[in-house]
Amino acid sequence: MAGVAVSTTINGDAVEYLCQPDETLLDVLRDRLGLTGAKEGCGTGDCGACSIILDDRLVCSCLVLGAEAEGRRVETIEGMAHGDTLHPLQQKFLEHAALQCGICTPGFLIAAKDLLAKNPDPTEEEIRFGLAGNLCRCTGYDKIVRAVQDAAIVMKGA
Amino acid sequence: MVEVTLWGSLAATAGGNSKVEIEAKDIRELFRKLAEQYPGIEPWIDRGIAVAIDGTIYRDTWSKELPEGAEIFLLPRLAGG
Amino acid sequence: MRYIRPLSIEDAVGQLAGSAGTAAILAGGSDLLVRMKGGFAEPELIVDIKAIDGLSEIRETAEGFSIGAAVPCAVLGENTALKKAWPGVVEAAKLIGSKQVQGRCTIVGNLCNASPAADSVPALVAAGAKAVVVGPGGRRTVPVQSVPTAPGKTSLAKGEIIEAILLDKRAPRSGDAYLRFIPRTEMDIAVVSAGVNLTLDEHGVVKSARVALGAVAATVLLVEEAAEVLIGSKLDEATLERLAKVCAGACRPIDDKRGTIEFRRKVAGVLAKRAATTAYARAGGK
Amino acid sequence: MNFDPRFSGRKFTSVGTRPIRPDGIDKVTGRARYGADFNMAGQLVGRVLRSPHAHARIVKIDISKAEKLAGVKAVVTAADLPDLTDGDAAMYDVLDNCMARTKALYDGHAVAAVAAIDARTARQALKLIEIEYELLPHVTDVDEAAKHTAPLINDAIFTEGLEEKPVKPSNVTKRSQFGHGDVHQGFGHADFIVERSFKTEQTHQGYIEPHACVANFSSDGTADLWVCTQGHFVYRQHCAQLLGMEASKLRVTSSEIGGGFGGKTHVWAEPVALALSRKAGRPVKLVMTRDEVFRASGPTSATSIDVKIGARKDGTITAAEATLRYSCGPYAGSWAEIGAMTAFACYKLDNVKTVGYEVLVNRPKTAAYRAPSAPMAAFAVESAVDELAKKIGMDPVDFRIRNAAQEGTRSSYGPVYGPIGIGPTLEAVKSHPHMKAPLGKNQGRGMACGFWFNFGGQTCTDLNIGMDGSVSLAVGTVDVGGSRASLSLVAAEELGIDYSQVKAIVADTSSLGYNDMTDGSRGTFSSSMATISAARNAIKILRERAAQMWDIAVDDVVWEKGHAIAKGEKHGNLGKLSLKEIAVESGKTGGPIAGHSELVADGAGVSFATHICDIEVDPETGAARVIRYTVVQDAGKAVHPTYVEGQYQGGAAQGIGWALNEEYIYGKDGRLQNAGFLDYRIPVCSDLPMIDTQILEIPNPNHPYGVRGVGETSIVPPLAAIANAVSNAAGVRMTHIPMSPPRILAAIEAEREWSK
Repeated sequence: MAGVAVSTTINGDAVEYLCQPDETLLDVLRDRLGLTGAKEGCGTGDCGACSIILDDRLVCSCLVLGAEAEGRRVETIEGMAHGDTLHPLQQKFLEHAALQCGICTPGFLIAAKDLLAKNPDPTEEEIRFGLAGNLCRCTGYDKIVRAVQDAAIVMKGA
Repeated sequence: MVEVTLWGSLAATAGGNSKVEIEAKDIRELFRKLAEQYPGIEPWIDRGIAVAIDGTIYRDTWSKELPEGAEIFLLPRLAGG
Repeated sequence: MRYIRPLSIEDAVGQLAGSAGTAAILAGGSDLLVRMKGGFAEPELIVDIKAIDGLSEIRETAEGFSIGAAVPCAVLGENTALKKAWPGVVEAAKLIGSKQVQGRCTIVGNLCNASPAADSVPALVAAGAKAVVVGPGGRRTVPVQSVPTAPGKTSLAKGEIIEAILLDKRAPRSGDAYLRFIPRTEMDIAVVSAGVNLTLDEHGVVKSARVALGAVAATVLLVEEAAEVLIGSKLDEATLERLAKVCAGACRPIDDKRGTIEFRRKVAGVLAKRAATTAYARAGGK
Repeated sequence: MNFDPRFSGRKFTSVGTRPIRPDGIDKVTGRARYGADFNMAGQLVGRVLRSPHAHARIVKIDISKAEKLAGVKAVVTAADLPDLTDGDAAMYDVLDNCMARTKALYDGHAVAAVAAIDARTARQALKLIEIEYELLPHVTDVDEAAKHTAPLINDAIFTEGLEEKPVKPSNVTKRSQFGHGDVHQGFGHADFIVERSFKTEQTHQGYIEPHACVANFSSDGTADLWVCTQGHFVYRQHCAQLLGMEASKLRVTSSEIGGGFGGKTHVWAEPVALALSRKAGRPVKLVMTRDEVFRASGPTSATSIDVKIGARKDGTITAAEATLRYSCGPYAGSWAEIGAMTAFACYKLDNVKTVGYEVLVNRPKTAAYRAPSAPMAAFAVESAVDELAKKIGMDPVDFRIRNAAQEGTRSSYGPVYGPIGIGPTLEAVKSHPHMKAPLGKNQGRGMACGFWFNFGGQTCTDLNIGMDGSVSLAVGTVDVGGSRASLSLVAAEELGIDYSQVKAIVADTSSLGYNDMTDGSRGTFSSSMATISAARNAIKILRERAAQMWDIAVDDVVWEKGHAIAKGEKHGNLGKLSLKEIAVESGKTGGPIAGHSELVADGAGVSFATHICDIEVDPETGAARVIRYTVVQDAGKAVHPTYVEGQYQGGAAQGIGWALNEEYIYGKDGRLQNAGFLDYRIPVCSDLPMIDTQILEIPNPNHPYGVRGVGETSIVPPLAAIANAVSNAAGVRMTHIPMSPPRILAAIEAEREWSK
């Protein structure tokens, strides 16, 4: 099996790697690049824990081949904060205790970031449907939805 | 002397008695004497029995004293999630 | 295993036709990668068609719309003209999987996966959509309902690719709608689904109709009898009841982990009624 | 030093506030390391081969081809995990579940495992393992399995707890019984009786993080295990016993845990990973796929329950009886026993009898799931209670208030209650605005109560004071949902310092004495007790050091608000010394300052909750949607109220999923058909409304701060609350959980037919 050489951009940095043709981008991020923030909860696109943004589109990195990242822009949870400054969503998730075990949190943050980028003033229903691709088993979603609502207010004011 | 109440299934191993009188000052002695008087209970004790003293449940505290006149109730050891 | 990213449709067709072992077309990958993960597919060649010129575009033509095979379903929802003309098709495409999946999945992939429960297919069938098939023998255009032949099977020959889906230009006073039943509110496979496409005359009477049902047979059903019930009506209560009955009768469902025969029959009728009502309103009917 | 655990009724400064959790930043930046996020040099990939058959004798396993595949470093079978359990039947079952020995007992049962240089090689190697099975008849339904004609899963099992010793083996492993009074007589006094049978399907805990570990067995006989677990000390004991090691030679580090809910309370693949590492001589990472998680870990029992309750016209319950059958998977368990204990725990009953039957089936080994066994029993009992209230013509809340247990009531499972919260939760519900809110078309409101015991247990904690006055708290109970924050609050409270000065961690098994796992809602209850004890021990040393600094007698030094204060007029000029000031000088006054504690946290306070739920049912499709939901629960004392709310909301959400859609679906072939998140439908964000909470605080007399457990009770009432709401919305009494749309629609249609 021949490896595929890939040049891509991850969180603004140029990155090159060699991957197998059937290797998912999630496996590349986690096992080759040490970016373990994206989690594998199912490997079949049903839980959203591996969410990333690929060329401004929210996707499950378990449903993207590593080879497909050639020439594209990848954003992961590791690139969400600017140095010491947390993204408002990250800050609000902390303040609202929108996480318990935290395994789904990176996926939710990425999905919520994408949601607010496309709809800066979502209703509760829009948030709930917008985040329906991300499973959380701990919180019952209540505090997650509140954190996103609160972050939207902060981000509009910024 | 304390009166000890056994839960339904345990009572079967004590000859069908749901209440037994035991001369014991603490949980350790209680278990020892129960096993002496009712050998059928021993495997249950080995697997773990909880002791409720006046409604408070103890699991592993041998030294816990059994006050005179206290309500002593034996319960199965439970699993939690 | 090889991964290639051809730049032309001819190259892609050539590679597929010439491959010795199993080959798979990769557009959104939301079905293919799941099958690979589960060990159900181990293709020797993966042909990524996203770099092929024009395949990632929605084009508005004199005849209507041409939706490229690599256009993610999310993009359908962002195309105002398409949404206005074919809201039922767009809402069906936007029901597939999650936001994450919609960022990748395509209606062509949904069609070629040949699941009887595919969300976009009943809407496309109701819309009378056509598929442009390119293969070693050239180009041909076929109705979408002729593509899936059985669960997991299509009428495409080795080396053939669907290049685009064509939707007609809309006649005035037309509307379509798609509804599916799922136990949750999102992230589910349709237990039953219904797509309805209507055109009214100037008096609000249904002039032409197409009704398609999903997940109630081995392939999506185009129920002509149901269309006949609607034609000539203004969707009064009695017509809707007849529609429900005809649709329930047309089903050939199975009992499985997602639903029972009884449930599917009953709900197919309910959804057809509701979808018809929405399509009628969209067509301007009152 | 003697520790006094009694409730003191003190006023709090830190406890009850809502600071940000100490592990929060790592979790929102993706830096927190979970089970699969850890790697070692030279690490191999482990994968498990699982039986596709529900019940089969393993005739022969040939691993020779797999072993010869390039890149394969070890292949293990049951032969590599010999039986060292020494008559410990429960551990033998754990061992057999980790790796099938003579028979595969369910679809997904592990039969072999490989370690290879990469995932692809490991997958290929699994395909090269040849297994000859002799298929045996199987049974997956709890009622079918209990019949004497059912295929036997273990012919060495004879029903325990029967009056006469059985002569034939059975799938019913145990009968247990609880209660008091005379139910026969009690029913004789009843004016109204409700009698019904209920079924609940099997559900999975559904944690988003699959089981994952990295095992590293060294040639000197020591080993390290990195693993997501609810109890790393328990995992150490299990693994050491099964691998034939001394416990202290195995160091287990608990990773961040991505959910457990009872499903990570005993080992699954960890001994296999260690066995692979031992055989390969290299570290092995073993991560389950989601499919494996569903097929081979978790689930809770499927149940079949008969309930009979009688009451007088005035609304007094005269007798209550239940027979409960719980599936255990293929190994003996005590799940029906717990159901039998909890079933009527909310009520004051003169005559009550419950009988539980444990039933073997060809399904995965049942594991604890949040208040294990209680939700199903509550579903049956609270449905019948609602129906009885209706029959009598009483408001369901008033009916429950009339019969609620209180301090001094003999519980249905035996002991007499101390101060408890069932009455107060019911009163709170009665006056809650939710109860008065108008309902729309096709909507109905239901309510139900729930009970859980809560646990204590063995606990060990270290509190170390740095020379800069900061405090590190090392606990041994895994943090599953914010307990590091609550325990830091407790340390800050007891020491009288600011929360920000405390940093809590979960220590590994070599750094701290044994701790029971985080189960039974015991994490914060037990570890806060140990933290208080450790802090008090540290304060004693702080006072001694202050006395030394001042050169006065230690008895003249008291500890107040984070400071040593010299008491008495003779020391009037001494002022006070802060914790930091004492810590800075500690090198000269006797060395490091620390407080240690080891204790058995006994006296966990039982907990009660009452839930209210509004449901809208689509009468044409049977779809049920939760419109509004309110949880009222007694916390004893909410140490960090935000995380207490989180437990209430999370439990309710899991209960809602269980009530409406979640279930294991087996085919006739005994294979699980929905081993994935697509068809095992846990609630998504758009399925739920906000979940309102009301925290009641009825102090537990056996904890210094009054803390009770909060983690589990919230999953107990939802099944019944939703069933009662569906009954009020659609006029049908649902007796089979989950109330999936096909079941609700069928019930509505049957009702329509009947009323014609």
